[in-house]
Amino acid sequence: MTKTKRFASASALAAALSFGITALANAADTIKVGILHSLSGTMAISETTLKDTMLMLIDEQNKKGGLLGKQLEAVVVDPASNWPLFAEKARELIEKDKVAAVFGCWTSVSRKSVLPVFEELNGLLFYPVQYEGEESSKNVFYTGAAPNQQAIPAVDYLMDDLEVKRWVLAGTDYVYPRTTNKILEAYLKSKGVAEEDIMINYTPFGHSDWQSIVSEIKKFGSAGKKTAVVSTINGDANVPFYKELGNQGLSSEDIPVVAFSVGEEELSGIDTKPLVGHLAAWNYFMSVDTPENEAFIDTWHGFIKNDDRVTNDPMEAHYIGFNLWTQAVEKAGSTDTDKVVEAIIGLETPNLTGGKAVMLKNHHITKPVLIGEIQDDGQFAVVWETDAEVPGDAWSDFLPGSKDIVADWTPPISCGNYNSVTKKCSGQNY
Amino acid sequence: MPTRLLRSPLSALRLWLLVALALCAFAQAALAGSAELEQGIALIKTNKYDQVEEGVTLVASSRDPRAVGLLAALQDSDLYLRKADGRLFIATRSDAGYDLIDPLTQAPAGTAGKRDLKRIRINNRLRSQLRTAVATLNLTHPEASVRLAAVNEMLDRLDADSLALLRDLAGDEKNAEVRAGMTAAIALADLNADEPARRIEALDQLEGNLHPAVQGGIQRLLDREQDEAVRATAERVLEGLQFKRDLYGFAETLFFGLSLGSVLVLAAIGLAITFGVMGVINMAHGELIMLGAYTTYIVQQLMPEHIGLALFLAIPAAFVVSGAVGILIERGVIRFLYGRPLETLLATFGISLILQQLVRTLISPQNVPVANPDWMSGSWQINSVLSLTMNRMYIIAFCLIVFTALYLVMRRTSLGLQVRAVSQNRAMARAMGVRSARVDALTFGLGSGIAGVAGVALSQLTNVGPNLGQSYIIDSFMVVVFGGVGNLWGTLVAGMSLGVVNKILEPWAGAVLAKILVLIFIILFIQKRPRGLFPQKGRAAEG
Amino acid sequence: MRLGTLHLDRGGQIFLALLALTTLLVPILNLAVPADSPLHVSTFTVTLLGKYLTYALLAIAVDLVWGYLGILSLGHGAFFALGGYAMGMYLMRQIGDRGVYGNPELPDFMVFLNWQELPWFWHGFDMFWFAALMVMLVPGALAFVFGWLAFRSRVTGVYLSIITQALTYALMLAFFRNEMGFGGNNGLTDFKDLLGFDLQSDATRIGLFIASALAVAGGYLACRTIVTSKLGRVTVAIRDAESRTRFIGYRVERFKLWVFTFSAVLAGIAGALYVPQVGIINPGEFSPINSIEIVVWVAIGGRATLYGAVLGALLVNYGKTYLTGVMPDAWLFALGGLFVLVTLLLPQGIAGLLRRKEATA
Amino acid sequence: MKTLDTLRTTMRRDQVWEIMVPKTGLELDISHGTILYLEDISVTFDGFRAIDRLNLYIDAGELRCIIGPNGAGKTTMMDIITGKTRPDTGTAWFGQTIDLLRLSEPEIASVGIGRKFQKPTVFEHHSVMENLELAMAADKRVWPTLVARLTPEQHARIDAVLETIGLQAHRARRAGALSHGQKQWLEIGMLLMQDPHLLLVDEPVAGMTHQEMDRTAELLKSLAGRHTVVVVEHDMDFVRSIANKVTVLHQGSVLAEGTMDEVQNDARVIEVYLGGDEGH
Repeated sequence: MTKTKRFASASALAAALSFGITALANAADTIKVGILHSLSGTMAISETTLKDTMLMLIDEQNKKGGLLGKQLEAVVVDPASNWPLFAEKARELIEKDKVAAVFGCWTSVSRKSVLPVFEELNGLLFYPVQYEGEESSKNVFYTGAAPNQQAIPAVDYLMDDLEVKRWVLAGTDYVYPRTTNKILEAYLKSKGVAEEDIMINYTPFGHSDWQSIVSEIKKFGSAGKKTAVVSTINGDANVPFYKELGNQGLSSEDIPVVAFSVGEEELSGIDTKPLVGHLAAWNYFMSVDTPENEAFIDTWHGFIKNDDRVTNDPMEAHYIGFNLWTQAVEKAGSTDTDKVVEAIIGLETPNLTGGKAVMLKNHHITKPVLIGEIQDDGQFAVVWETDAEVPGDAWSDFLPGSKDIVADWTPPISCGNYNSVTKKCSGQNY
Repeated sequence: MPTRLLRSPLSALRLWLLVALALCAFAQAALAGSAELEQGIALIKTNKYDQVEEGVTLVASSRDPRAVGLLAALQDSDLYLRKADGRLFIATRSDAGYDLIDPLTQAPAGTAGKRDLKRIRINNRLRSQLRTAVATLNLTHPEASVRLAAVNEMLDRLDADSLALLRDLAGDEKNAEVRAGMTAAIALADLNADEPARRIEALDQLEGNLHPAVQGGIQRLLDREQDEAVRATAERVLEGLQFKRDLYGFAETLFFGLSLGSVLVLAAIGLAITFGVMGVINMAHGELIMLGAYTTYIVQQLMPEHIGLALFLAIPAAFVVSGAVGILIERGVIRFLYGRPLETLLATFGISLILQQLVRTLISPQNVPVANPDWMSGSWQINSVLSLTMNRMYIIAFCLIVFTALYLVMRRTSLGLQVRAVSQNRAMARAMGVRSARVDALTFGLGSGIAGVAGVALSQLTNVGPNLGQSYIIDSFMVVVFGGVGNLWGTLVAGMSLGVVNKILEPWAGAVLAKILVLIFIILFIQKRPRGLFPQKGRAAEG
Repeated sequence: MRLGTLHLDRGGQIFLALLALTTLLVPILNLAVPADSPLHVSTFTVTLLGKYLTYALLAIAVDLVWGYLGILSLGHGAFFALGGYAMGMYLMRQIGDRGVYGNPELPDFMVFLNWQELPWFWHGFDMFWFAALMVMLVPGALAFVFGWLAFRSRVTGVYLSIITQALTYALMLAFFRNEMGFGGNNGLTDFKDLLGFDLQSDATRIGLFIASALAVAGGYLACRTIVTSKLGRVTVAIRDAESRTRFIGYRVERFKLWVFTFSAVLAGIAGALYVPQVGIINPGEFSPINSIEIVVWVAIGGRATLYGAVLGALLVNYGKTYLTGVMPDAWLFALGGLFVLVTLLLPQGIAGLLRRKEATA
Repeated sequence: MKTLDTLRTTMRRDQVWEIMVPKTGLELDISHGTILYLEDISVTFDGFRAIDRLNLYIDAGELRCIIGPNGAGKTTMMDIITGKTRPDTGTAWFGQTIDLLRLSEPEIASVGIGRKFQKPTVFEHHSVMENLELAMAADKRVWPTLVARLTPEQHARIDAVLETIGLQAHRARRAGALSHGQKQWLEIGMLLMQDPHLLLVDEPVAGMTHQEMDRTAELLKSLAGRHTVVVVEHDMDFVRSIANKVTVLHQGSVLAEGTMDEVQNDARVIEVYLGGDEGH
């Protein structure tokens, strides 16, 4: 009489075991590329686009004949905005699906969650989002901006061109804004800005009621000195923030806001009329007029079958990362991690803004810094840009803990965390 | 301002222009003005930031009455260059492309396609300059309200020439309010006067003026003032200002609290029906709100020309959509689960996952844009420190209307009577001839429909995306439980008081800590009153 | 009666037998069988199974209070996370000077935020016994204080559920704050070793897997002992007719308090075993949705059976792992649909279905 | 204001805090022959006066019936005695020494007051025997309950009660599967297991057949003497068959008291039962 039950329990367990045992061995004819972006949960808003971007890039590459004579095959998984699940999925991609490289992650915490997995299993991760720095792993390539490629140039612009004297550093309470604001605070003070001219404010994720904070900013800004807000507010909490700014009558002429997390995609969710003139600092804007960009946008519209879709900075980062990876694989003649890691350093590929992206020894890349003003059509007009590409700096010079640390993945140092004073390499997992 | 002028390589020219402006102010030399206008327009046509800047200065200094229209259009980014002949036009989008207007004569000048025109780009620096320029020109505008706005605008950026202009105009000004504004500006400048008596006089004139520039000015005066008498007066005036400020600040906090409370009440009130009256732990409530917000988006997409009207139409549409989905959920799932309230939680949780993913799949995983009609944006300026934002006022009003309507439905209609009967004693109600199945479906539909209506309101405040519901569901449950399950008044009072408490705590505790404190407060409050603010009393509540 | 707590518990017997079998087989198949053999169990699977087992223990804890005491806790994720944080703090301290900044005293995130010294509540976590004690003490104490307040004033039903939800929500917001000293949004991560064993090595993973299996078995037997004792009959009496139980002389609030606290301690242990296996603990674990999900596992497996809770936890999580890989765009439909269908068609959960089959066979 | 007062009382230096005062006098003292004193009790629900200055005395060992129309306050009165409802005013003493208003429900149960509810509430998921076991007088604290095992004497006692209530054949059956009348008896059995001094029995024969009713009457009568029994009942025939003293409640206070014949001939009682529109 208990046969059924026993059978059911047994089969549940057998099922649980089976997916581990049946390791697929048919990876010979294709090269697998893992895509690790959340397709559900809170981060799906931003990350789904990157999944589509990767599918498009892989598709294009296959049309060009693939890589090393093989077709590329995308393996898409959904880590569902759940950080432990990121680690699990990363392990699944490397260990079970045997992917050659993974393109993925958005938030810092998701990267931190998968980092030990990539280092343990010697996988490859291309991380496409601007981040707080203070990290350089052998197995990760950071194709987004480090703080010195976004925050500091933006502040320079505000200081020199808009003569801003008083600063509001507003951010979401997590590690990227915290670090960026720490760096900026140190930087501003080094430029002679007084303590009382800096206001720092943190809000939780998805904060939607900005009335009090905007009112405080308004008061802070009415002291007679030109005031600006440097916003590290996370993605879509910006929309109600900007709406409140507009409603309380703070225009970009009164108090300009420069944001590091607001791009075309975030703006496509709002009516940008009240935001015209606010700023964003990125390494790419959709409005940049270059043939490469035009081609990229056309391909994107064709792939996604919707001409209203926008492109943004992390998409460009994936574009660069993917091109660098394919080049490195071709150069190394193999998808083996160690060979690719060795081959990729020093490679360069055109970016979409008319320059070149070079993979540096610290696994970051060179990027131009552009500052754009929001237009009423949801696009940015570039008002300032750096003369040349800025090399990404993994360890900030403005933080006391990291100013002596450098990352260099070429011999003799071969370390992401090398203390140039004590000549020691610390914090590595092997 | 003057120091900056000297930095530029063109400073000599500018200095000359400055003199010219001063001359113009007195002489009204129309001919010279129009020459400057021409010259300025030529510079604007170059479409290079620094040259446009020069051009704007020239156009503004022409004091030509035609300049205002041109500059205002440039400020709004409506000024275009026709590629064919290099002429400037004000262009507005129309069906056929763009309708053109001559910027100087304001006469219609035909139409043009998108590719025929090139917009004159402006940046922040230019916008700032344009604002001052337009304000200066508007000081002589025939409309008093425009002049007032211009004066207030200029208080922030007083310099030698604008002051000279204000002194000149103040005497002739007929409108009392505008004149008061001008006097204040002059007084503000007089704070820097050499004679202490004039400083005191200026202080007296500024007493009670809440404009932020005034406080800053007096503060700076105090920082350097040596004269005791002036110091005393300044301190007294400042103290008075501070008191007023605190008072208005409190009013503002209260307003913020009420508007946050209204959002909470709107989000929770549908739940007060489905959860409070029917006992269904409806985890899909947030997604019903989300559907309402998406309905707003779709209605707006259907009639992009009439954003405001679409918003009004969205209210019944959202009610119907969310209500229908609600009825579907009730008939399909919940009706099998009456008497098992905790299991409704599981089923509706599943439904909420499905609805979220459905929206992601059918519409887009990204947020969708919902436009605010013009009358929703901006604020009602009561004085320089207190302004109430329009959208929040509409939300408060809307919340009260929805509440009243719902209250009347529950109290005055036969549906309401039947709902209350069924919720109190299902068997008895059925014996009395109430078709309880129909009532259940309608009640759940009503609660869901109200959630949809709340979604319309929220679409005006926050992001419309698949996660919209998630961010409100927990707060909604807190409000309903805090107010007392099954009591509409409780929901209203609870939502409003939580909103106000949150906003009072926020300035000193920060947004996160304030929210944590409110949650702890709710937990402790429930210990004290295990059935909420307004518990249902007597035998009916037992068991 | 005295045949032992497993008497008349066929589900439990089978579950424990299978658990013992798995615990024996998996290490052998992982360590002794060569990787290219079809019988080889990958380390990925081992960690995954270990993770599922900690979830199973958590589900048992929830089933104890929900199935047998009628307290629908929507905040058990908080106890799980607190246990996890206590373990995470120990693992952080174990990193020592191997962190990126090489600071022997402070964890990386504190160096990062310019903290000069270790906050007081981090002291002691460098010792395993202390951390292990805290794993049980912190969730237990929180549950005790919370329960003492809530049960004393007779907060019941949905009111109780909602304030447990408020509790975990408040904790989530608090732990998100970087000022709290728990690493903010990033939480605690980058662990190196546990009691001197390298966390990345297969042997340690197997060890953790076995520890989790033992914890689940121990937790199961402990709960089973409770529910088959007279205490268990009292809790069921409380679940079914609380005021009646009071009228025959039981101090309901004390029974609730102790069982609730015990359940929280179990959840804490589950969290402590979870963290070294997934390698990260962050405030997301406090999210109210997570706690609701735990309840869903129990409901799917079958309330008030204990082994049903295990079954539900394993099944839903395996489903999640499988479906997020196979149909990343549509897995939520499947999961959501499953929740709805199980509630409608299987009010007793899968365990109920098995029992019914057994009865008709 | 109220919190201020509480604070003030709490902070008074001449008093020991209430929680620290040991609860004295939990031994029942019926030396005056009266087991229950309800004096001047009033309760109001939402403005409705459920109990209005009620005075009621029950003698030790008596079997008292309480009748009255719906809404007369019968169940509310029981709620007050068992601690479920707290009165607005008045006092309730159990014997000479025990102030019921200061005790919680379990404490009241443990000093020796048992209650059977109007709607039979047995523990449906437990077997008949387990129901009795739970009700049995024993150490009812948490830890002793966890380690409790049934002794042979306790087994014998359960068997005895099972026989009294005639459910020996159903001892292993789930209580939820019993018939309505059986549940009523099981509940009385649970009362017996508690071995209380005072039994409060709310409508014991509702829904019973005549035969069952007779058996119940026998049972209750046999209990009187050793226990004090208070029965609330609607069924006049049943009341007549068991009671020697009857109390009539009306609008929350005592309308009449005496033997069945006396109250039936009382003009006010007739008025209430026949003249009023809320007749039964």
